[in-house]
Amino acid sequence: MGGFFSSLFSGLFGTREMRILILGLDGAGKTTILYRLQVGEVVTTIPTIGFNVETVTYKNLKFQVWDLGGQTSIRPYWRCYYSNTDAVIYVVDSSDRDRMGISKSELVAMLEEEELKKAILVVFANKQDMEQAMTPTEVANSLGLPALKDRKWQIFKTSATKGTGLDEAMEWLVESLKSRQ
Amino acid sequence: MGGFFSSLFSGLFGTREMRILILGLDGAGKTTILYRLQVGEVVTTIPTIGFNVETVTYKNLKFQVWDLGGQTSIRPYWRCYYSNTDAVIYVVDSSDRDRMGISKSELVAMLEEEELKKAILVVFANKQDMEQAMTPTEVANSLGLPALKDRKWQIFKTSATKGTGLDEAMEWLVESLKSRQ
Amino acid sequence: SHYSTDAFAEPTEFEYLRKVMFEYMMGRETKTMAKVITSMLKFPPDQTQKVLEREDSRVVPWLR
Amino acid sequence: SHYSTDAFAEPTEFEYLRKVMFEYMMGRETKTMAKVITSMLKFPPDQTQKVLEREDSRVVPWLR
Ligand SMILES: Nc1nc2c(ncn2[C@@H]2O[C@H](COP(=O)(O)OP(=O)(O)OP(=O)(O)O)[C@@H](O)[C@H]2O)c(=O)[nH]1
Ligand SMILES: Nc1nc2c(ncn2[C@@H]2O[C@H](COP(=O)(O)OP(=O)(O)OP(=O)(O)O)[C@@H](O)[C@H]2O)c(=O)[nH]1
Ligand SMILES: [Mg+2]
Ligand SMILES: [Mg+2]
Repeated sequence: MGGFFSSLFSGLFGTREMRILILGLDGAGKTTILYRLQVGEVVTTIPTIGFNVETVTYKNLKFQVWDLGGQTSIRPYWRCYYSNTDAVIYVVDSSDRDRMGISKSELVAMLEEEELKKAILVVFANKQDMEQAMTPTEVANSLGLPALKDRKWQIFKTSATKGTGLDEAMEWLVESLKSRQ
Repeated sequence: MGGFFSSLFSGLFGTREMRILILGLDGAGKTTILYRLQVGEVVTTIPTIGFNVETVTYKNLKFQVWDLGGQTSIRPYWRCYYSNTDAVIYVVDSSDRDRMGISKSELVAMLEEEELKKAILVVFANKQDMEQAMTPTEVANSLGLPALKDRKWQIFKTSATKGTGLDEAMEWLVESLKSRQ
Repeated sequence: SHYSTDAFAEPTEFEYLRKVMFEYMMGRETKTMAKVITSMLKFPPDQTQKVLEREDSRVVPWLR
Repeated sequence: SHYSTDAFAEPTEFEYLRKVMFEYMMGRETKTMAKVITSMLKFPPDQTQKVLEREDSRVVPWLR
């Protein structure tokens, strides 16, 4: 699917719903972010064993946003959701220095997948409200972002609970998606 | 379903396909019997992890015959198949004296199920070709058949591998099903 | 959805589920297969009911 | 059908499968759910292919 006809279709009949995945290790803040984006509030979360999928409207664009559980044993199934994905929001707990390496490996494995070749990457250096949080630059370096090739990406510092940084990040994502079309 | 309209329906448009379950402990000979009935031959079997379902035609009657795996861990799921069952062929390895008690408990539990209330019961005292085989009367007593109430039942001695006894048993089953309608 | 989390004690059950699942996904005897699946995966009663009701109305949705 | 018989190492996987299975059975995002299910239950490649092909043609059979 996609390509010429779907562009034509969306041109004629309004904009196609974009597909966005929120990925990252367990506890990074993915579910908190999803509902911040959707309802503008901090919801109480439990670890996601499965997924949440919601329609998020932002600047007149409709997104189908998938938030996948990040626990070790279910991470291997992320790949089942990659098809037709326009962008990945990769969430990192900036205060979780010990697992920055694991977070990197998962990111690297993900970006190697053919189905995500054209997907835009936005990294949320989340939990910036915490004292021991790494800076976005530190996070970017730990994840090896500067070395990425053939990938449109950006990193933002966020705090999903305080609600800071999310707007800037979504702004950038929307513009990138628009200019890509 | 069933009742007046289905009788009318089958009366007008031919006979409804009967649903028969073949149950019994693992290794009793269920799969061997299913294919004996269907193709008239002894097939090489492996333990059934799942089920086999075949259409068997006998005396112009069509049966949908289900042979369910009998291993301990999957026996609890037999009950998922009970709905709309016209008859149960319960197969016993007549030489397996040690497990006659287990075979009885499974039979008793099965017959207690509401969905099988009207199902006809045919017991195959199978593996009669083996030296240490119990007689049909011994098997019937071990299973507590004489004490059954409100149940049309019969026991037959069979050897699925030699092909003996199956015809008599099916003959009785067909007549019972016909007279029940 | 936090109902029961007991995994399977035996590989036989795993293989059995795969077999039943395949038949279900291929559209064969789906009502019966649905009963086995909801039972093996220990669906909570409300979910089991929803799934079986949907099976009963399987022919209908395509006419809507 | 004797492919792999490893059961799940973790209850999380069991619960995850139940969730995905429920969505599949309720007809939601079935193609994606089918990918997860065939992957979790370690369907052999030929069965996976059959299932996914069937998903692709899901709209068609009801028109036949
Ligand atoms: N301090 C702080 N806590 C946060 C922030 N974002 C999320 N949390 C908390 O982190 C915990 C985990 O958040 P979730 O959104 O459930 O994490 P998740 O990534 O969905 O985790 P899984 O579902 O297991 O993959 C919760 O207690 C959140 O309230 C943040 O920016 N700052
Ligand atoms: N001697 C003898 N062997 C038999 C007879 N019927 C079946 N067998 C053998 O018993 C073994 C088990 O038979 P199956 O038909 O696979 O048993 P089953 O009841 O389907 O077992 P599960 O699928 O595990 O539930 C095979 O080796 C058969 O050849 C019989 O009448 N006599
Ligand atoms: Mg979550
Ligand atoms: Mg068998």
